[in-house]
Amino acid sequence: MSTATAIENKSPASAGRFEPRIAAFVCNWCTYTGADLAGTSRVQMMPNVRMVRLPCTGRIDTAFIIKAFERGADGVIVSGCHPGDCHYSEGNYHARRRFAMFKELMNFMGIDERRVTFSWVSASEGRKWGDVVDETIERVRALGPFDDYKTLLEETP
Amino acid sequence: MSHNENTQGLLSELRQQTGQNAARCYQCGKCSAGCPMAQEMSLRPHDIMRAIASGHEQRLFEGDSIWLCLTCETCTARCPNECDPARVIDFLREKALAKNPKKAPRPIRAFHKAFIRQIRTHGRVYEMGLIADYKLSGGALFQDVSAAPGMMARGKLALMPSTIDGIADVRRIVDACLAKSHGDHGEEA
Amino acid sequence: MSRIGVFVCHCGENIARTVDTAAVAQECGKLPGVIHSVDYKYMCSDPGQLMVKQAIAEHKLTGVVVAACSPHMHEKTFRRATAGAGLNPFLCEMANVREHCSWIHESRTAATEKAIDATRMIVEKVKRNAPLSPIHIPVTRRALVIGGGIAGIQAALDIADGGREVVLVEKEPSIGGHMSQLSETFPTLDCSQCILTPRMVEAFQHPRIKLYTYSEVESVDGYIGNFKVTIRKKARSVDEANCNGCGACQAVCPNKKIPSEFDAGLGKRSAIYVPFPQAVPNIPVIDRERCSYFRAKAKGSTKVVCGKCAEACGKGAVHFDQQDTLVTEDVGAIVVATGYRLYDIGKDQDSELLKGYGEYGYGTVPDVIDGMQFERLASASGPTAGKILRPSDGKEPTSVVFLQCIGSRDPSKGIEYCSKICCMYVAKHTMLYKHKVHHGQATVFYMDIRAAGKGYDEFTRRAIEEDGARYVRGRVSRLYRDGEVIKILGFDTLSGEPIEMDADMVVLATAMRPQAGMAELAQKLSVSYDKHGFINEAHPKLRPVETNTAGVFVAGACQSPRDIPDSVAMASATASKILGLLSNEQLEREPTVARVDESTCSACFHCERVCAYGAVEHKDIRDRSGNLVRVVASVNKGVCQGCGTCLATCPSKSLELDGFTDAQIHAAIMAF
Amino acid sequence: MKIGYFPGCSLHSTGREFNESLRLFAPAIGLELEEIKDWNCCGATSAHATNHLLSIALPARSLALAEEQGMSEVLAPCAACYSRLRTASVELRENPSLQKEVSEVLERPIAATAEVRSISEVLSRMTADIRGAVVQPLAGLKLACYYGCLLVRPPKIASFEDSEMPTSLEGIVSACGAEAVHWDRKLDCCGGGMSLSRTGSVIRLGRSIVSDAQKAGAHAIVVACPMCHSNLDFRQRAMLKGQEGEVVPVLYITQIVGLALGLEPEKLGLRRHFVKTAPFIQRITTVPATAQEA
Ligand SMILES: Cc1cc2nc3c(=O)[nH]c(=O)nc-3n(C[C@H](O)[C@H](O)[C@H](O)COP(=O)(O)OP(=O)(O)OC[C@H]3O[C@@H](n4cnc5c(N)ncnc54)[C@H](O)[C@@H]3O)c2cc1C
Ligand SMILES: Cc1cc2nc3c(=O)[nH]c(=O)nc-3n(C[C@H](O)[C@H](O)[C@H](O)COP(=O)(O)OP(=O)(O)OC[C@H]3O[C@@H](n4cnc5c(N)ncnc54)[C@H](O)[C@@H]3O)c2cc1C
Ligand code: SF4
Ligand code: SF4
Ligand code: SF4
Ligand code: SF4
Ligand code: SF4
Ligand code: SF4
Ligand code: SF4
Ligand code: SF4
Repeated sequence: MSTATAIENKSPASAGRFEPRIAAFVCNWCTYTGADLAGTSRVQMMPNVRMVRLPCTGRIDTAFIIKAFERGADGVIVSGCHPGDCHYSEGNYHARRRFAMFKELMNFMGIDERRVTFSWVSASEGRKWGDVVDETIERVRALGPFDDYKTLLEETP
Repeated sequence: MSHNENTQGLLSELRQQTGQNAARCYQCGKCSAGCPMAQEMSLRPHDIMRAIASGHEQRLFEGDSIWLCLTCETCTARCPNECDPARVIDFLREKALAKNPKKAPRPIRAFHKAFIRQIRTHGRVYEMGLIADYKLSGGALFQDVSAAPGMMARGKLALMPSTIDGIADVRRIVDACLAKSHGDHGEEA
Repeated sequence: MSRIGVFVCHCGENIARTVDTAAVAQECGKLPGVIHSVDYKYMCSDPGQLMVKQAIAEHKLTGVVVAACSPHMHEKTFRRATAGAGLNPFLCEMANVREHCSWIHESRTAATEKAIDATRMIVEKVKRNAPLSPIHIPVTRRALVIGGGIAGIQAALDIADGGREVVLVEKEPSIGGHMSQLSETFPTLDCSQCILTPRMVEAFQHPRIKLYTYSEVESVDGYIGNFKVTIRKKARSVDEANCNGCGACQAVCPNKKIPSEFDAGLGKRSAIYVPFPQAVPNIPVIDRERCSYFRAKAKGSTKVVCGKCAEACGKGAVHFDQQDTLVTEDVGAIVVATGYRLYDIGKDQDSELLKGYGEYGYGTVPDVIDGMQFERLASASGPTAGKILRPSDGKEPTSVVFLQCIGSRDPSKGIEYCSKICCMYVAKHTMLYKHKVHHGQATVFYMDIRAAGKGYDEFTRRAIEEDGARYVRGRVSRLYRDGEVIKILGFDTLSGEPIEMDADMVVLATAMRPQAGMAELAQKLSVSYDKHGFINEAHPKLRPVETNTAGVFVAGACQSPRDIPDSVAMASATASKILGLLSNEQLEREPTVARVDESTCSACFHCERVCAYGAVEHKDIRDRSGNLVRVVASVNKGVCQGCGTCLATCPSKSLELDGFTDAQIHAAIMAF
Repeated sequence: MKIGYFPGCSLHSTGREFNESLRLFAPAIGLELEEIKDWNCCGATSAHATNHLLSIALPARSLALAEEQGMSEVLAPCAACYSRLRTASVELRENPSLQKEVSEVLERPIAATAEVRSISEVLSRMTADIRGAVVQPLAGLKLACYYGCLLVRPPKIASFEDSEMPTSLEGIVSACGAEAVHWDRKLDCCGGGMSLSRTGSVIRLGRSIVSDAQKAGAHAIVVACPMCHSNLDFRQRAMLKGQEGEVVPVLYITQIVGLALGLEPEKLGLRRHFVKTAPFIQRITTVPATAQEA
């Protein structure tokens, strides 16, 4: 399956409103566990998110985010432990610095930085996870589909 | 006094204008312990910080406490918690003048007024003129009058005020600043 | 070619109610590489696990994906089942279709679609999983304790009593720490020496405790289970093996006017000295800075000056030419128990921020002393034999003023924290004073009385209610010497009255600060410390005695201000953690660790800088004849915690994290 | 050393001997004073007790002039002027939006580049020059150096020396050969700003200061502020009413230096004081010259 057809297939459901596809990169210890808690507490949220579990936000290479966009994501969530609470003591701190630089890169590439949500969700914040998910989806929905990559692919023979 | 007063009004106004956070004060009393005027004030520096933090705005402007501060900065220098009561009191005085100038103690108000009028007139202050002006508007007319001859005898009081070249400059500055704070200590008196 | 098995769970109704599990199994069955895909009511039940095992055997599976609950719930279960069927357990992973899907969505179509996506992503990842095996690290079953205060002594004794050897390193000539200086201790007023001395002796005599006094940790290499520690034994100038502690040397030493550290400067000692009579070991040391012999030598004199101690020593134990020696010890775990020092209001401070208190005379007024000096005055073994006498003229003070929170809770000095113990010891001091000087008046200037602990508040109340201590709520603005007395300018914020009073003596309850040199020690151990220099615990609630470096633990006041009961409790907790650790001959760890591709590593060492655990090492690459070709990064598997921060930082993509490789994650993203 | 000079209003009237004595000895120690042309009043307590913006804008005008006239340092001998000028300069540097606002009010640019210095700072930097120029060492004289408030407080503004244990005046005094006594009230406020409006308080505050100087055996109190001077000098009679002890003359630090440099008391303005200075002058001249050499 070529990338282009993949994008075609993943395009917004035709039924009415645009349903964005969101990739979430989360750390194992805080946000993933927080999302588990959302489940056990039956916190309802919109189903547009697909999750990738990583040991720590420190592991999140910005290439992952670009890859997700390339693969047809309309938005991305990156979430880990609160500052100072990192399971690995400093990983999220390095991650934060990296993402600050990444935002500049996004602006440079012309990707609207509102497509990426950086948040902190601890293992006890199930409710907050639901909010982050819903807010991101609504925001990205308002921004419309992300098709810069598609155009890019169409332009390059 | 009601304890339902909104504590945010004055507190946040103070913070905006001076960067001072009265809620930071932990009421240790070190400021009042060193304040040379504490024994004459009904609200000591730490009381003033407290009154702001708890929103007792009225109490602050009732007595003459804020007018008794000498701005000696002892409180500020020694506060363990990086508060600046001297600056807070300045802020309150400015606010009091803007709100209701009549509330300020007459002699003190008269003195400040006379002083600023001197600046506005000459660009500098001449004691003779200042004393005369102050005594005329302040009330305590005869107190200290005995000093003038002594001062003059020692050549300490210039009789003739001279005025600086840039007086127009200074007048404009004084007027502009007073207009910004709506104080009453300008021309009208 | 991969042969993946997919197992979709209903969880009774929990998943199946919202997710069409049959559809998930069917869709996933179509994925390339998936050769077996089924759904079942309870995957974690015995029959469920059996299904997995049988499928592995029957279909020769190379990977297992269980689409069920959270991996935090049952990953271990299914990995065990996988291993049971002879497949490497790390080739099994879970897709979370319960917590992250069926429980949080209502729409069946959307939930089913999401479950398929989630499973597909894990399938793609598992195709690229490699067999891994847990990491086993051998353990040296001994421990090092740094600091011989009450915390260090307690930890050492507990570990040694638990059957493991302990190396105890103390920088001073004797163990005992601050507790040995105290008179009586709150909240029970029992004699400090009486409870401490037996413990010191016990530590000294314990067959499994190896004591290095007058020694410091020079360097630390290695990692949990395998530390190699170099210890500098400073030259005592006295042969420990020969000396019998008779004290003859001290008696003849002509330099007897040296302020005694133990007596907080209030007593005197000689140049060759034992810090205090109950010292352990009872072996003197020569203070080379103060000894005439060494001073003459330092000045370049060739003449032998003094040497009286050596002459007096019947055992020939004084060795002027002794040198520092370095010894190494192998240990599996380390305890930091270096304790505290007190803030000193003197003008010389180690940071600009700490300067201040000119309003209290910077400690230039002789009758303004600190809490530790009061302890020495009140101590039966102290310079005044337990009489409260003021330093300037030896008179008994009839009015003593105590100032609390000096340096503490003082953000303008950069110390925001409360030192936690001073409220208690000030109350103790007022009692001791009252018990010794019946007609004396104790006055305490305080901001709050912090006395949380069993019997603590009762204790401070007793000082006020029974022993007549006058408590005034307010800080003092200024104090100065006025002839015979000290003038105090304070304010009673409760009555609203300014207070001007005279005192014969003033006691400052100064802040507890970490020991000097904590940053250097912490760096040697690669543990983190807060901005004040207190060692950081790994987690304030769940891992209070561990540090962020595996195998390094913390106890006592070096972690934050604490009193003796807390220090001892912490030390015992540390000891039990260490005994647990040392009960194994080997440690087993998840194999999620980083790995360097040496062929592409450009030796920039960005990875080293970001690694919070110091897991990245420099490795020399040599050719066949042993010449150094280049240096590359290398990850120590024993130390690496698998956070992956180094990977994301490596500019040449030379690092991989087992279990979360770039290839695995990219595959998951591409299946998105 | 050449330095910009802001004499301030008082130094032309009540504090004229402060100005005169400084100008008189300055050349002898190589201090060149360049007065800011057309400076204006700093606004003193009155401006800043009532209008913060005015309290910055008034000194800012003089500082802007100093900048225009190419001065990098400005000496403001009056402690009150020093405080106002330095506060303005610190606040303007720290707060760009204030700088903009003030610059608009002034209608001239202000960068606040000129460093404002106090007399104690400038002279204590020159103690070697003073010591070299002394011809009449003040041996045997005991002086109580009085700082009051604004020379050392608040620490953020008067950052030159320790606000609780300043030593600059003592250093200058001992360069002149005199002895600085140890006393307790050198940092207490004399009530300066309320001299006219609340005399009673000022007398109370001054009394404790003068009494403490008496108790310490000081032959004179040394000040560096015209407000402190007029309070402690002019009102001393009222302060000591019903008290025991001799009056204590109050001298400017510049007068002390002038005396040590052998200048005439008359020219240094010692006659202008309310508390008689004659007995004090007597002490200097009676110290035998040979004793001074030792
Ligand atoms: C005035 C005062 C009164 C007190 N009264 C009481 C009381 O009544 N009751 C009570 O419960 N608590 C009291 N305390 C608190 C008590 O002193 C501490 O809780 C206790 O001493 C902490 O023990 P520790 O072992 O953690 O630290 P410490 O006693 O400080 O011991 C640390 C040891 O480590 C050594 N060390 C430091 N750095 C190194 C290094 N780099 N290498 C090797 N060795 C090193 C030190 O030399 C010292 O021997 C009082 C404290 C003070 C200041
Ligand atoms: C309102 C409130 C807020 C708090 N907030 C914080 C906070 O923010 N941070 C913090 O650090 N601490 C907080 N605490 C304190 C915290 O709750 C306690 O420190 C902690 O729960 C103590 O744990 P425990 O295991 O000792 O006791 P408990 O939590 O009381 O557990 C004791 C257990 O033993 C069981 N049990 C009792 N008797 C028997 C018996 N005879 N046989 C068998 N089982 C028995 C009980 O059922 C219970 O499960 C708070 C406390 C309160 C009241
Ligand atoms: S000294 Fe500071 S903290 Fe203490 S009462 Fe005064 S303003 Fe508040
Ligand atoms: S500045 Fe005012 S409030 Fe502060 S100590 Fe001085 S007189 Fe008191
Ligand atoms: S494996 Fe998980 S989802 Fe399946 S039955 Fe067990 S608990 Fe439920
Ligand atoms: S005299 Fe010798 S044996 Fe006795 S204490 Fe001194 S060194 Fe030890
Ligand atoms: S050599 Fe002399 S001074 Fe030195 S320790 Fe021995 S006796 Fe004391
Ligand atoms: S324990 Fe008491 S005296 Fe010590 S810092 Fe805390 S509040 Fe202050
Ligand atoms: S960051 Fe990468 S290239 Fe640099 S030293 Fe580490 S492994 Fe090698
Ligand atoms: S994965 Fe984390 S702990 Fe391991 S070497 Fe890399 S940065 Fe250090």
